[in-house]
Amino acid sequence: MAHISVQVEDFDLGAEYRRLCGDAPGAGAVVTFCGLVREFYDADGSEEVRELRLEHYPGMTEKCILDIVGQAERRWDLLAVRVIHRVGALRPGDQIVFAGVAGRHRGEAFEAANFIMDYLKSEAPFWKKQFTGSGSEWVSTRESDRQALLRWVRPDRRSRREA
Amino acid sequence: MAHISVQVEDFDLGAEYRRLCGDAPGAGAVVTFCGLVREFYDADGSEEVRELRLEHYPGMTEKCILDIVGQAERRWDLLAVRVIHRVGALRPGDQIVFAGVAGRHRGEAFEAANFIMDYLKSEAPFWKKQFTGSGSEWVSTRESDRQALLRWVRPDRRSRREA
Amino acid sequence: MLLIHYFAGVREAVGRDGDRIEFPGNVATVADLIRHLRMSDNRFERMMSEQEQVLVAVNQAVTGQEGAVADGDEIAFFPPMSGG
Amino acid sequence: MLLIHYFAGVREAVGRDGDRIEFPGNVATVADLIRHLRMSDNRFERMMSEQEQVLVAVNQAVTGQEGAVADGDEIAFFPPMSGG
Repeated sequence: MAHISVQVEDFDLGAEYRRLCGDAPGAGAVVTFCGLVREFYDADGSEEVRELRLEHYPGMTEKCILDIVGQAERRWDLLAVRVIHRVGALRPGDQIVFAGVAGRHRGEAFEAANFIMDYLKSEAPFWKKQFTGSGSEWVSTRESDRQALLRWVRPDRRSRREA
Repeated sequence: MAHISVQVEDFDLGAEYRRLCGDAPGAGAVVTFCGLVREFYDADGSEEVRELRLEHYPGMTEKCILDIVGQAERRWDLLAVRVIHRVGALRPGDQIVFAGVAGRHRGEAFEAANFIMDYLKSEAPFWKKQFTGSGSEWVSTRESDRQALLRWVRPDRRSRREA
Repeated sequence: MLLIHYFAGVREAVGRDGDRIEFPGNVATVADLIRHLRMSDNRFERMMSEQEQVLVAVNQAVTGQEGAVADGDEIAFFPPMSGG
Repeated sequence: MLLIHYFAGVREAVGRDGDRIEFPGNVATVADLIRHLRMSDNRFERMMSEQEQVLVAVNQAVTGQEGAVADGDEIAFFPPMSGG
């Protein structure tokens, strides 16, 4: 059972957790991830972020998130998954993204939540623009985020080249 | 900042999450794990569990959990950690354990929460006894839980032998 | 007809959200379409030469230079994603 | 004096929560204490021969057979942990 949402409104982690449990009778492990807007985005960012604006590609975003969740569901034995990604104007400390996974055991719940977040960061059509006191700029994908994706590629696929 | 509790009372994941965020200004990632009582514990368990009783070693339990959290804090750059472990009589679906970690980035928060749960399962003095319709028995440590611990041992320590 | 969307830095560089254009006869792939747009649109040309990396989606799926483009498709140009 | 605790299956097999005993003169290690208890206490002896694996903590820290035991220590015997 999967539920996804791209929304301007904030969300309530406690309520999301209760919905996950409700959708997953028999679950033994529930992992939640919540991403918050930080005050600094770039490694050399000495200027505090005042606002973060999130833009997305309506339609494709939902398709991508469903596809990522579907990949996780095929890879692990999951009982319920919920993903929420906010768009619009956010401030430091605001909740930006939620991923919750309910499974029978903790190993699969941890891995699936981690997998979903890694793909969401680099494969779903969201873009962040940060506003500081002196201007604004688009936040680029962190190299560590690109690297994080590689761990999920199985060895037999990692070396394969497209024709 | 770390907070741990061994308690009979239930807990509220939403409230724990808010406390974690309150203790961790500047956090970019919060991972929570919640363990629930399952209906079957043994691999061959065909009989439904009616009750699970959790016993612990007061004093040593708290010391062990603080030690596990301390190890995680030395290993990763964490902003706040909360661990709750319930004891006493529980039923299927009841919450049994909570681990929450707030960090700057998602990688360290996921790893630390996973690490804390692996150690809690096998290194903190808790014991579970399951009651079914036909009797009761102590739940033994799963081999997969013992294996899970090995991943955290650094290669240079894995081969070291005590004198 | 082709429905074209621009997002984020690409949108700012092109100066608009998107375009609706007649399907160009000589276009069969993403590479063909990009060539067509660079020639027919100064701002698109400048955007392509300035942006570090531009991704393309055809009908909401990211594809490469060889991806097929047909009349009626929905095309989008955007920088690498940065969600989460 | 030694304060001894038994937990879980070990507690059930010994038939009580713990013991408070005079410090035995010939005990310096965990192995010595186990030998002493097996000889002086039938139920402890039976528990040790029946339980698959018994762990020992001295002053709330798990230790091996060579762990030191001194007068005034708090000792605990229990099966492998199964928390979480």
